Amino acid sequence: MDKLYWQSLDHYKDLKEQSNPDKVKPEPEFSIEGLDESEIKGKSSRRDFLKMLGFSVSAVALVSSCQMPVRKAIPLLNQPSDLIPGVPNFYASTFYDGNDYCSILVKTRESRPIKIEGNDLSKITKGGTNARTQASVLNLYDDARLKNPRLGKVDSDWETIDRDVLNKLQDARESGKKVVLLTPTIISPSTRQLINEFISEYPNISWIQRDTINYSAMRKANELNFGQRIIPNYHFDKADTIVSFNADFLGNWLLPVAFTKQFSTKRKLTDQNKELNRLYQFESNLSLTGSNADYRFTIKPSEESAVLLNLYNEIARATGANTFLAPVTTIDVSKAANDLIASKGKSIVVSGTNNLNIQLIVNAINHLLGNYGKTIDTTKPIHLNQADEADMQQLVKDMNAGKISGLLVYNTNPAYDEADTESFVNGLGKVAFKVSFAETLDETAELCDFVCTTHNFLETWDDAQPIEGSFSFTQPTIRPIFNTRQFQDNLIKWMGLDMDYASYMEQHWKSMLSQHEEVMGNFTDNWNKLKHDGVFQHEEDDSAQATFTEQALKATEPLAEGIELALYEKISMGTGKYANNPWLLEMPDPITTATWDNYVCVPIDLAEEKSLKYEDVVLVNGAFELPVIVQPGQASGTVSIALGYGRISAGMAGNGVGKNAYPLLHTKNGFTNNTGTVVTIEKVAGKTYELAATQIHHNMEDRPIVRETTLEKFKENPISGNEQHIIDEKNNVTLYSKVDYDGIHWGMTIDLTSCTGCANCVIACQAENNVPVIGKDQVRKRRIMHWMRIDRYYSADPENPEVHHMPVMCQHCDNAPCENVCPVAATNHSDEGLNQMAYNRCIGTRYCINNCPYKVRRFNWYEFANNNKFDYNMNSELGKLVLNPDVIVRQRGVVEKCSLCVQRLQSKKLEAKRENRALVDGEVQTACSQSCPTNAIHFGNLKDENSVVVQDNKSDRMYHLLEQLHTLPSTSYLTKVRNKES
Amino acid sequence: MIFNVSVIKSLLRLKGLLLSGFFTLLLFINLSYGQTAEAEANFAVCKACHTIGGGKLVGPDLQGVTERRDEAWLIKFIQNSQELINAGDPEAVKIFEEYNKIPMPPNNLTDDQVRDILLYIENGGVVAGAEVGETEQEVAEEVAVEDADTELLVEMKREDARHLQATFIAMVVLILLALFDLLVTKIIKQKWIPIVILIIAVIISGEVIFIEATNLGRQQYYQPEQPVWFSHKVHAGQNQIDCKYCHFTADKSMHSGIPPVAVCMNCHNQVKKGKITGETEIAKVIDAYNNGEPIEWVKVHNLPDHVYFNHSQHVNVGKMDCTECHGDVEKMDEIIQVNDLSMGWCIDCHRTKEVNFANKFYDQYKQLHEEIANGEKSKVLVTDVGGEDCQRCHY
Amino acid sequence: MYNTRVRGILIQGNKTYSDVSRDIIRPMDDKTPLWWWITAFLATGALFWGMWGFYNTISTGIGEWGLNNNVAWGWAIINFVWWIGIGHAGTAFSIFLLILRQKWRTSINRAAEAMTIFAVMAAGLFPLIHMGRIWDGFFIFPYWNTRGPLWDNFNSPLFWDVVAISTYFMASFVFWYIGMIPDFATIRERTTSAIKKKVYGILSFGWIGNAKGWLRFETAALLLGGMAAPLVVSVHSIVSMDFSVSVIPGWHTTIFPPYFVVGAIFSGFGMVLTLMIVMRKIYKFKDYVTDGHLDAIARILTFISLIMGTAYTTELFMAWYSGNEYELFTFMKNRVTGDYKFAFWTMITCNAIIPQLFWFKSIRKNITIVFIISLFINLGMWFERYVIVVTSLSKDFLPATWATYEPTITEIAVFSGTIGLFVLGVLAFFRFVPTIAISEVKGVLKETTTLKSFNDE
Amino acid sequence: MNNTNIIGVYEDEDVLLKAIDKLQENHIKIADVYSPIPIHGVFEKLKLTTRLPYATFIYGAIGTISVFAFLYWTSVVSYPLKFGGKPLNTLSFIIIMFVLTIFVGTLFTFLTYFIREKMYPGKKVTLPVPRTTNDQFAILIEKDQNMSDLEVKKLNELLKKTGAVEIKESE
Repeated sequence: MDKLYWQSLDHYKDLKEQSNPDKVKPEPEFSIEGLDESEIKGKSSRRDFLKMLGFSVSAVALVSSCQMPVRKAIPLLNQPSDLIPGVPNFYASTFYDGNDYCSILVKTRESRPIKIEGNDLSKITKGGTNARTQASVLNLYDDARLKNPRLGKVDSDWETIDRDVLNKLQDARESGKKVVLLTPTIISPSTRQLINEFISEYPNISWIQRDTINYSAMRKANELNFGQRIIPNYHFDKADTIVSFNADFLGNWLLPVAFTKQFSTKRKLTDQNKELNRLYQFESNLSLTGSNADYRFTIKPSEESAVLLNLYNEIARATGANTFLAPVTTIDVSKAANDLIASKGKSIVVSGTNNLNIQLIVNAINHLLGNYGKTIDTTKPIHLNQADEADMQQLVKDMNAGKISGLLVYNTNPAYDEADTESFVNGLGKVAFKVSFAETLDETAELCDFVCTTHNFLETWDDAQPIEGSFSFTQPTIRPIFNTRQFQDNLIKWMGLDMDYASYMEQHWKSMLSQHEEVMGNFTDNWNKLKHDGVFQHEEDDSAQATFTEQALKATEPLAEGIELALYEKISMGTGKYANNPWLLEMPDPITTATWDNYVCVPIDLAEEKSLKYEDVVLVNGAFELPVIVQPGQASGTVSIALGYGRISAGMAGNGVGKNAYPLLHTKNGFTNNTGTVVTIEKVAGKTYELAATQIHHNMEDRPIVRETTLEKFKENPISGNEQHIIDEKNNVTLYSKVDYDGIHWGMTIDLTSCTGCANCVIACQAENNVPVIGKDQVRKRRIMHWMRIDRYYSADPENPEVHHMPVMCQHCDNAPCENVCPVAATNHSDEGLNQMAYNRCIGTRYCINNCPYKVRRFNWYEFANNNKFDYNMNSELGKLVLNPDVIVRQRGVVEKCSLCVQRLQSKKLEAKRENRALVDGEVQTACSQSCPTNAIHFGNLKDENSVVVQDNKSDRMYHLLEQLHTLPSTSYLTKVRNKES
Repeated sequence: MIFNVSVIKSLLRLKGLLLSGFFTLLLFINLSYGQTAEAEANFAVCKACHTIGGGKLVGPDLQGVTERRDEAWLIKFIQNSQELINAGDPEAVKIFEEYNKIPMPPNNLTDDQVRDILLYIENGGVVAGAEVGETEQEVAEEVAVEDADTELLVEMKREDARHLQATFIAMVVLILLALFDLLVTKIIKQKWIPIVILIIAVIISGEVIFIEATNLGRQQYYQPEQPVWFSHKVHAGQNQIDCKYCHFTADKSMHSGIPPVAVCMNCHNQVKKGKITGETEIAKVIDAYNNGEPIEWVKVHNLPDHVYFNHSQHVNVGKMDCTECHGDVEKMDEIIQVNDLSMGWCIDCHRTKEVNFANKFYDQYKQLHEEIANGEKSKVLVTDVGGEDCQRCHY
Repeated sequence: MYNTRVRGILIQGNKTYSDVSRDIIRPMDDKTPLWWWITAFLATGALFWGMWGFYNTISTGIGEWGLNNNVAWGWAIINFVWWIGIGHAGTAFSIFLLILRQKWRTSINRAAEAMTIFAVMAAGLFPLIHMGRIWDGFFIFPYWNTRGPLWDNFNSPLFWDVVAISTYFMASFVFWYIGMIPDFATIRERTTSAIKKKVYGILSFGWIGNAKGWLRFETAALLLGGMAAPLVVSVHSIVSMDFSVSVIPGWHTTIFPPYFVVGAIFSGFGMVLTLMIVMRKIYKFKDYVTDGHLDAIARILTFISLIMGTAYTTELFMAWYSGNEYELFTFMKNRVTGDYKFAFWTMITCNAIIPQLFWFKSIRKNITIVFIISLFINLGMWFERYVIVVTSLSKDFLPATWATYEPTITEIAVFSGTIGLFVLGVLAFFRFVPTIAISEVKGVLKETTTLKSFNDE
Repeated sequence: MNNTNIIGVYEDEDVLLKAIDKLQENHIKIADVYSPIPIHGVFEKLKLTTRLPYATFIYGAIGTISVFAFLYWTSVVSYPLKFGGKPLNTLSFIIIMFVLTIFVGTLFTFLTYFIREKMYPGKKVTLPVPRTTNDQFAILIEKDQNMSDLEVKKLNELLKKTGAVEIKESE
């Protein structure tokens, strides 16, 4: 079965030869297959991958007729157990990059991963994903990946590397010199054990974990309060009132996917349930969480502790606990306090600030409210972000002092994302031998003598324990594409063991499971089941909650003078690890809708004061220049910059995009903070920088687009906010009889109350439908190709606006205006209510684009595939492997748009027919509805009376976008309800 | 002769490999096994590797297999042996090891069908064996007779193509002549004669151009040379091997799948000498297998990139016979594309073909069911359930 | 003959038939003048630049234009409508005036029709070039094919366009050519050069001008005219339906068909005026294209300009009166006062206000001013199309999608290319074709002169 | 055969018309009249008519019907496709029918015209009086064989009387 992959790879090489003209060897299969001609025509084709790989693969795949594509990786039961060309296999796996965690299913075709979906079996992420997870599949096909291990600056082979490194290590052991293994937080039990064994093999090696985003203050606070250095587990699904200080728990904080899932369960209104949770957000920059808050307060970072302490005191007074002296603030926390008290034990207070005092206060409040053991669980702590940054600081000192003779860096990039990069780099210069375990040649790897190139996570074996007792597994879904080796395998090899990590892990689990024989029974069965499910919940009787010991609380922070900086992670870019992922680079930010760059978010008053406009350029701290976005909801006296940009060694797409803001991290008494640095902002006169934003008008112009109401009004009258619907329904009269569908009429509903605007669906759609990446300039020209967009509107007070997120894709109108105007009948209506688009019939008059009131149709302005002008994944032989073979790559000059993932519908229908059964509601899912972490998007058959969509359509909150046009969309929206008093 | 042909044709149409006159016989033997005819048909696939009492072939001799193993296990194993093997079933693994790891390809037989086959093995086997012997001979001969026709047919169609070109050239010449006479040498006094000729010639040549233009990118009668001279006539025609024995993903996947060398080896472990080519061609296969390199067959039937075609939809759900699109493959030595695979060709079929409306999937089509109930409709065509929609094939 | 009395003498200078032939054919016999070469040179330059524009668009993609996801139509369509509008004058002139038996048309219609032909040619290029996949353009014809066969969508205004414009071009061309046949014959008989005799011999189809011939000729002309008359109305109504059939605020307007037709005739007459003034200047045709003619056109323009003004105000009124917030936004917030107020007010000034100056006789008499105003009209009509196409699209229903549009150099090149084509066409016409319908002029010549003689008696 | 014509050339159509009257009073059959411009008087006097309008009408009628038939067949029978919830057989047909009717009408009318006139590019003709395409008018009278010189003389005089500037005979 090795053959399988090498074959496909050989083939992949053939491809390369095919594509370069000087040595085309005539292969009849290709001359008549799509590729050559398609390249002459400059027309890239759907299955051209399949055509090349497919057949040779199928051939060999079938030699190993029924063998698993990869070792004993076991796909889901309802998937075919053998690799059949043209039939997708799903493998359960886990995405963990040292920061984000998500339990996933990997969809493979012809044994190559093409799409990532959430794993419903996971108790943590519950089938949700976020944009970064969705996009991570593209990293596998990144041209920036290293193809071989590197010795110095040149490619090498593993023998040499092993020999040399081993020598170095042994020398160091002999001479007892200090060597440090630097990793991100490792949540894999097996790996942890392995590392410990490795260290016992090399006692001179000490192991340091470091996180890009630090939570050590939180752990410290808990250590003081509970005696354990932990991050407790949060249950937002049990909380009625959530008060969050600078914690973007829907976007980036700790376990965003899990938290979004939990949060959204309390954001669903049905005939039975008419209650919502209430979210208070105190923050400096408008985060995704903030944009979903019912009540949002803008505070300066330096105010936070004071505000928190006031909140504490309010609650303390009410509950008769002892209060502390707190400075007076302008922020009125009484309302939040009342709500919290009202929902004692059913509330959560969190802070994303890495500051001991603040975290202590937060804990104290939660303690007062009796949330521990109810909404917050200390018995099953979260294992993410375990690092203690003191270690790292110590390490840097030691390195500079020359105390460190060797450094092994795995999957972390301090040369880029350290607050004080300089001293680290200097220190690194003083280290005798430096080994990097990296996938790409990142800033740190560049400085190392050895680069032991590692697998992509889709090529590796691993396990993970993000939360105590909850495990999940990573299994390879493709053979290593390049001459790489998994980090753990290196350690094993250097320990002189003769095994690979897979079997090591298996052993580890054998021993682990053996403790639970009675629960588990036969190991092999379990082992297979585990790998099949990808998750394993280890239910143990709850040990008692840790006891709370009070600490003195104080608001240390003096109100800072000058402009305070609040750095933040973008939903798309995160920490910048995937800065070379074009999908993420081109993903519009849910708040600013800007793509490709980072920028300074400036509050309105400051903008007036400094006479700054959108796209003016400012000099930040005299260090670097960035364009300005005047951001409603930015706390006055603060500015915000996104982290994760300004990579210099990320790869073709990512290099030099934006500016690196990590040097502006705020380090105070040993804790590194995103917020709090005081910066200076000077306008660079006469200089502007055009941002690639996908939306320039932010006001709804009083049009009934996003219809909203408050919970109170909703309870009184469910139609509130949706009165327009009744009027429009009345006014809609027509000459023609309404078309009736037989059997199937696909429909979709989007619940604006649940939707958080996380833009996960956008990337899911892009991955599923081969949507091209078009680059900064084209986005500036307002030509972004995404079939699905998240419209964002502001309303109310510009200083602190209400934010509306609205996913818009093709509404599949029954009276579609676009259909009437296509001269060549390229777009018309299907028997299943789809507004279908036949690309190969389209001649590109673009009339349909004009006549679409929702403006969801996209035009292929250029050849976006196989075109050096658009040198992204679709122009790279490697990158093209991510294309979905069921969906054609559209040619230049044709119009495209959301097809409701017709390929998925068709395959499910076929499945049903083959199994001679009716379709089950919910089994057919589009990419967006499938991936939505809040289940805001429902999809189904409007002809099926019991389907979810039909129920939704009966709701009083249901309305169609622009329904007064009588386009009769198959997509409907449910009004947004905010949990506010009105 | 004609009679023969038609008889054979109708016989070959029958799914799998049915043997003439044999049913009646069978039915007399054991009425209790009404299904045995079908069972036999299915078993023909097995025959490639198994005998009943004929000793080992690729796979074990199946005589008395029903005594040896319990039915449940057998059914499981026959339906998908690899599942069992992967599940680590000791017996399954043992057999797998014993018969040098040649996998028995999975199939989609129902439990009943398998039981039937088992019954068939128990008793009918021997009789069948004898009968098969003869009839296969007959069939083979008659097929041989039949071949001439297909060859002729194909040849004729090729002729048409050549005719087209000839006509075109002729017309061009005519046009030139007419013009020449009209303008320079004014031999024909009646001006209208050359003019009429001109017009007619232009029209005809235009017609030819149109025909040729529409055939651009199409490859009717395409018959490439294959790396291995493989005769479908011998395999599908004379040896009566079911198409889906080799192209066994046809009813699971969009691709019918080009058979892996391993499948060839199932038989060619034993059969080392071909009827026509002797050892040379088979040797290629064996080498390929031993060197672990797949044979790079030339794909004959190609659709444009913007067309999505799914074999399982047509073969499995639509219960269509392979020959309906691929022609009488069992009469072709080298495969030739008989149909032009144009959109019109697809649509025409969608407009005329009946769907298996009994399929539970169609229960939701209430209106159609009513119409059938009250007799407005006698049958449901593919187009009635959206067979003419663009996005059935283009997405 | 009452009309002649009303309008005074049509042809001045008391010409005889031979004078008429001589005067009109003279420019064709003279050697090519310098101004002709210069203009031709410039026009060719423009044409080549246009070709570059075409090449760039087709080889690289429509992305070379300034369009975007929201504004998917730009200059291409604006210019298309503009040219078609201009293309209306010729047929409007000949046909309406023919049917109305307006004799004074005779000395203008030939030039007007020629202009139509070239304008429509120029217009026809835009639907082609603006296609994303021009190489598949033939899909637009409902021809028998092997796709099912698969036909076209006959609900699409674009399909109507194709039909209407090809018909219009065909009809105008035939009408124009038949009108020229007797004149070609005249040249054929008069000319001395052998080549010309041959060429015009072929062109004249062997015209002899006997009674029966003339009878059929007149009937045919009348019939074609009669059929083409509704065409003039329908063509631009159909073009207007490209917009009025859609749902976009600012497009979805019932007033469009009449308003477009009038607009078209307006721009057409504007262009005719421009050309005529040039022609009579350089060819000294003052006797044929008399001040009376110009005056007549000027009066008509004044009247049409009033209609245009009314149309604009009606649109605004309806936007307000309908109470449709989207329409109101497009018209009031976007056009009248918004980002596009410049374009809007240029349109109003050029089309509705400036032509009102024609109320003053002094201005009508002053040819230079008339000429300048005629140019203004052409400009104004271009802006009208700009306002309609761009403003409506750039800010439609969902504010989130709003986008602005600027043309790129490629689009400008394409436009200038079509202008080059037009000018070249007109130059060729000036050079090789009798620019005034000789026989028709003779036809009216007599009446006028006899009238004079009657008065003398 | 010697079938010649007597041709009277005139300078002015009014004179021409009067001349025609004169000739007709004398029962002289006028074969044809050549003129640089259409003269309605001549048509009336020579009782010339044309059936072109009827032809045109028929063309138009056929056009309308066939166009509708085509549209209906393609979009309802042959390959029915649903567009924007409209019925298959829509009002938009009217527009196309209208325009194409004109198309057919125009095209065939002028084809008929050319055919009836026997005109085609490059047709060779010789005019009895070339200047009739410019500024002269000519009346053409057939002279049959058995016409005595006397009669011919008479005719010439008659023509002269009617104001013919020139009288000539043509083969």
